[in-house]
Amino acid sequence: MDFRFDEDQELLQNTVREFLQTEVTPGSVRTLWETETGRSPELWKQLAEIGLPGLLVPEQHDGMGMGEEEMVLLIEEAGRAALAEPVIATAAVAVPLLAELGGALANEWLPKIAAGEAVVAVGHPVSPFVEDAHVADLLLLPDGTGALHAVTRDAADVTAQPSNDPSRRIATVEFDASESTRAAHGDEASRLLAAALDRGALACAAGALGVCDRLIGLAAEYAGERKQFGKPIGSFQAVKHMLANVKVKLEYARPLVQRAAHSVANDASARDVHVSMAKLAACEAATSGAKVALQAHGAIGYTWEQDLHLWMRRAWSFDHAWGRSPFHLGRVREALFTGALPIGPGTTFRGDA
Amino acid sequence: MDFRFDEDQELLQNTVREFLQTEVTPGSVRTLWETETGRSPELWKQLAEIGLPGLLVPEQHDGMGMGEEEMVLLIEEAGRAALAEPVIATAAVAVPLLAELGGALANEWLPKIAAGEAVVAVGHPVSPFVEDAHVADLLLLPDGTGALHAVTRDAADVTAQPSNDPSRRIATVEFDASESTRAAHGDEASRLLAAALDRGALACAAGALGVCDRLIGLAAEYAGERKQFGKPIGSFQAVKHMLANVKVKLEYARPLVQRAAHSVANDASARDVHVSMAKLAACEAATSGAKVALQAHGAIGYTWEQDLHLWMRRAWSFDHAWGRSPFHLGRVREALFTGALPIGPGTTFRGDA
Amino acid sequence: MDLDYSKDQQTFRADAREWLQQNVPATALESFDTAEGAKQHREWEARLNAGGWAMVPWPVEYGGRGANLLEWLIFEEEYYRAGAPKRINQNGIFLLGPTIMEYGTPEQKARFLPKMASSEEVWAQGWSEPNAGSDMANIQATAFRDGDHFVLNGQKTWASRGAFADWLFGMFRTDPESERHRGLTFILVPLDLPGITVRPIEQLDGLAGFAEVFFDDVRVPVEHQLGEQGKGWSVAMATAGFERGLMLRSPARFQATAKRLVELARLHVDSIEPSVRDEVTRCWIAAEAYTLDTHRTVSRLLADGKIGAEASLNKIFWSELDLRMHELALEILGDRGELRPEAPAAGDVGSWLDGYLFALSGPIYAGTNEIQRNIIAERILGLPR
Amino acid sequence: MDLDYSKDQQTFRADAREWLQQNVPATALESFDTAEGAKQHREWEARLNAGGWAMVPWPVEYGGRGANLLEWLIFEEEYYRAGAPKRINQNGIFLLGPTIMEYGTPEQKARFLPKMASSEEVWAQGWSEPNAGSDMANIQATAFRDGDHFVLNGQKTWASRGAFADWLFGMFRTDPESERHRGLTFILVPLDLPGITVRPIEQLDGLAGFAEVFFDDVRVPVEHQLGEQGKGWSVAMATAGFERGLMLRSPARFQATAKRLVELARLHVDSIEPSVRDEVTRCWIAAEAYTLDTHRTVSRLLADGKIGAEASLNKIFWSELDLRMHELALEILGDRGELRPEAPAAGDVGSWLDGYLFALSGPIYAGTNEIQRNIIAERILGLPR
Repeated sequence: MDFRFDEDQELLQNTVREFLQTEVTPGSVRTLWETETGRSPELWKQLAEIGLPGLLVPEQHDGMGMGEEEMVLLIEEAGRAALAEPVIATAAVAVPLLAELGGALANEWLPKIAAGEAVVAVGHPVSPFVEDAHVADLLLLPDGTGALHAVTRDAADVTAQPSNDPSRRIATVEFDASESTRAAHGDEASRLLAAALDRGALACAAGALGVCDRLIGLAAEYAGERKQFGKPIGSFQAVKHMLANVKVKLEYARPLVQRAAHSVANDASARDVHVSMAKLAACEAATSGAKVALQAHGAIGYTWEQDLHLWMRRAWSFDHAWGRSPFHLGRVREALFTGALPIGPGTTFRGDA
Repeated sequence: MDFRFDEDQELLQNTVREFLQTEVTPGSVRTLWETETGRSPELWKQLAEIGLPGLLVPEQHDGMGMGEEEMVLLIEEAGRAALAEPVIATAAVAVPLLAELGGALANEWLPKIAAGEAVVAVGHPVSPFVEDAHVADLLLLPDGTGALHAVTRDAADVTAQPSNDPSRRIATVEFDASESTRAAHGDEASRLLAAALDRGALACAAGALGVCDRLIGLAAEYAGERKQFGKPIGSFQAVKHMLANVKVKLEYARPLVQRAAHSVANDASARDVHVSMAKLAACEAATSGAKVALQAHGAIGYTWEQDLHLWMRRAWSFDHAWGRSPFHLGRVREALFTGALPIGPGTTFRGDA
Repeated sequence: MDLDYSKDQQTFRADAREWLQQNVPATALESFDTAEGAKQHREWEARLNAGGWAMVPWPVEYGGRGANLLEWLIFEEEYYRAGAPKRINQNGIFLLGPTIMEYGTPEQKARFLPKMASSEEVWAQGWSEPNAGSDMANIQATAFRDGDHFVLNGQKTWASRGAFADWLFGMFRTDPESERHRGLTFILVPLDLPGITVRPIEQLDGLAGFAEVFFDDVRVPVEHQLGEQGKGWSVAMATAGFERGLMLRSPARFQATAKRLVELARLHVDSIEPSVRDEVTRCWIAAEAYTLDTHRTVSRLLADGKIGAEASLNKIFWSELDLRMHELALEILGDRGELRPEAPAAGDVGSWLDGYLFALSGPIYAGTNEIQRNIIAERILGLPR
Repeated sequence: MDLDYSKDQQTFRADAREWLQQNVPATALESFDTAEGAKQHREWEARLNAGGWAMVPWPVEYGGRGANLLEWLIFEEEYYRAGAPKRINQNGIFLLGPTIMEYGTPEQKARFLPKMASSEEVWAQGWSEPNAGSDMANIQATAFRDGDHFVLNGQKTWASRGAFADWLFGMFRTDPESERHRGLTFILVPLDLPGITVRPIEQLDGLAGFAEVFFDDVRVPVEHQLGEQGKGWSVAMATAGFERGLMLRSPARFQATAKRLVELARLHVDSIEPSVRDEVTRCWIAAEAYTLDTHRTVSRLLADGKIGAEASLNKIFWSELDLRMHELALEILGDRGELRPEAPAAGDVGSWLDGYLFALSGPIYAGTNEIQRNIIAERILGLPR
């Protein structure tokens, strides 16, 4: 029993953090906002060089062969940097899905993803929208019968749905499902879609941690400098306490995300419940962080030119993606109230007596 | 259109406030806590002399012949003083019920109540308990069929149910319903019981206002004196803001209670909704006032010898009596979601265009 | 307590309703924080003024209707009920106008009020500076007297309507030795003078609701000083006073939002969580409480009462309610709650998202809610400073 | 990350479970804040000690089991799972015991630890004074040195277990010239000495959970000084440190409450509001988060990490969770939520009401949550004081 990330994992996280600090700035994020796709193939390629898109790609397909524990650490960094690239869609969700599908799809797409040469987007019944569909080379989409299809973008009808976050590009997608597009059906498709949902939600939770941490940091920095009534506003208890409350939320969301990553990586029986707990807590921390950071900034935070809203919008986006709070709360509630889940002291970890 | 209490009403309120300030002290409340009944026939008689039990008793039955607008002002004072006497049961609920029943019951009991010589308690299906049944000379009780009965206490089986508030004495009551005990049935009984509920809930809301105001006052007084780190704790923003938040709740509950009193007095069509809005808001103000006042006091507030809990317990009691919050919220919600209630600008008062 | 409207009040309401029914534009105007929207709103104001409904609470002599506060509430109810446009000149109508009536010279009244009534001249307010936000007395912009002119230097920020307004009002430090709220003078400034630079500030919703205004040796005739020199703080306090604040945030605004929220919740009642229904109910109750409280206050004011620190209770209550209602609406809209109105799948999302972004500023502007809580604690509850 | 228990850990758990199954009293003891309950709890502690389970994390040489923090968590899980009694001597076992191990002389260890282990001597803590609550450094009780004795004067308050304890520990000012946290000495005081008056404080639940202790020329031998003279603050900080605080509020406590809450909610699922079900779910999630976070911390400590201001996060989290769970339980109990357990109609209300009253003290004691928020803001987030 050791509930810590190991040194290699933390080293990897630091490497990615340093890269993103240099390469992804508020200015560069804003520049991408103004582009049609909101995405940078060059940046995607750079991310591939440090191993991000291919993190979960098995080594035989030229990837890093790592797991969800590493993934959450890196996506937390992506959140901290307000990175807009399709890391969640492609690296966190599509890659393991393709790997599980195996065969020609895996052989063709996994090496391309690892090389930063392809983007793959994944649809799921939990949402009417598909994130990053507009730049995806391949789309993995459910049909109305629960089967899973693989279609290239030119074979799909992608309608952009502008959202509140210029970094979040979502679309509705229509396509002609056929035998030839079908990649899985029946129980296999259900299993794959369930896993995709848990991976997407887990990644959003991890991203929300990074966003929340950054929001607290921005607010604390501003409040330490900005003066009113002759004192830094951060010396007022009202400001201190609102930020402290968010910090509490953040630090108690963190171990939930960590455990959920472990459960997804090990396909634990309560994986779905663990993921939902993590996403609820992390998104609650991030969205309350957005509100509090804005209040600590005052009017200046309400402007487009202040960078604060880059992270506020990311917080709201993670809250929306891969199942909103009522969905995840509902999953945990059902598990609790049907008695499906053992609860009480000594039930938190597997192998308890 | 004049949304104010008039001068006579405010004069009456001040008179009762002054009387209670002298006659009902924390010490006298605690003395009554130690008695078997928790009630003082002498005090009840004194209250009768200033007109409280007989406030709603029609003049031909030796009462004051006033209405609910005056009643809420006086019960607010009772709350402020943490008065434990059966004012709500007898003066606010039983009196108008007896007056509506009329006949022998009214002729016999109303003058006695006005003279401070009788206590009457009222049961209602909204609660399994009857407040002040243990000291009631007469009990007005529903049976399982919705009819209303009048029984004397010796004809009833009264089982005390000790509660969290030594000032609140409740009991379960069993009795033999018969033709001879029946005071009303059918539509008349339903109408009377509905009115009793609204009057009881309105009175609790009014009492909660007084309790909340007193809790804020006690906390502000303590916080202004008690020093920590060399400063009065009331100079810390955390303490200021928690008390300010309760004050906001209190001051926006107040007009709801005022309007509900007007609606009950005038038997307005939305009477039930108005009463529920008032009780929800006032009890929410009082219970949050209890929590905040305790927090502002710190450990000292947690002791039996500090008077604070006299009002904390009253806040919880008013929340419990005559329909708990889910019941009242449900009534408003139903009215809103069935569309039974006109809503929007210009619908607040009768006679809007 | 009398909660019925008089015959006259009912007639007043009926008149307002009829006029609005016949005149309110069928399609919504664009936001007045865009160039096109500002133009449309000026046209609407001209029409309102022509109909005699622009300045309802103003005295008849200044182009108003001489309505009392209660009639004003009735008019507002009808205005929101009719879904009429927002008031582009609210800074002028509700804040500066009444102040000019109180402090202005006869010439100033004649010069400014009629064009304000018609919105031929739209006003920006210049309360804040970069270091004078919640701490409003920390003003650093200066005005030194040079013959029959003031020469203005410095910067104002968060000037609402600044981007498309014609005039700005604000305080300038005329006594360079003075500190805090002493030595300030209230000055009215045409925004087209040489030396003025207006820089629109883009908000979270992408619109220029505010502007920064820079003053570089701007010469303003002394007759544009309002009130006495060095006594600007008193004038400003009157301007910011409760009665006028009330007019900016009349209950009808929140009742209208609450109604839209309830209707939205009813429409989606099968897909929303029961707790959301409960919260919607609580919001509607709060909007009613706000309405009732306003009537209580207006009754007191009509009977010659005074308003003090209670305005701080008001500010906290409406700003939190407004934010909560918009949060709930987005919650009800579910997956579509993050869509811009122009998204093909937006459906009935309407203006809820932009409304939410706007509502987020409620707890911040006009004195942050933290400042308001201090005021309540110190001035109402008597806690030590 | 390794979330499986080792073979040894599993064996440890099985042993604890077996012993507890065989020894935990079948009926609940009375509250240890009553005379009769204190007697029952002392008996239980003696039994625990005889079984070797009283001092699980203590070194074997002092009568403990030499368990590490993780094993301690396992033991606590089993202890709460078995519904075993609360620990009357928690001040001794978790706070003072480890401090004596660190600062005590060999004689002190031999004198105090075995009787603490068996609860033959029960300890009260004397942290607070009337003017030293959250501001713990403002201590005014004095101890002046007179030969081989200290002479104590002054008052301690909120001494938990004070009413039925044998000994008290606390800080006294030995240097009359000193201020704040300097010049304090940590002293162990037998409560039966002449000059000591113990006045039980009745709490909201009517029980004497605390006491005021008055010192009037009380003579204590100098060998009862713990640590150096004038260095009491360091000793106290070690005592109040996180690792020990953790032991007082192990996750199992909140998991046990969360489980009872979920079971109560399941039982009444048809009568409760859906929003209550949601809130119960959130509480259970929070109890899990607390458990996981504790394991994260323990993993770090076992790997030789250090704990700092994070303890303030912990304090806020558990105290708010505990209060929320009890509020929800009363909400679920509905009309019966206000009944005392002895009421004939009480049914399954159990100890929820008294638990609620106790939980209300959570945000207050051991440093109010307001103080904790200051610490988080200043020491973790770096905001200015």
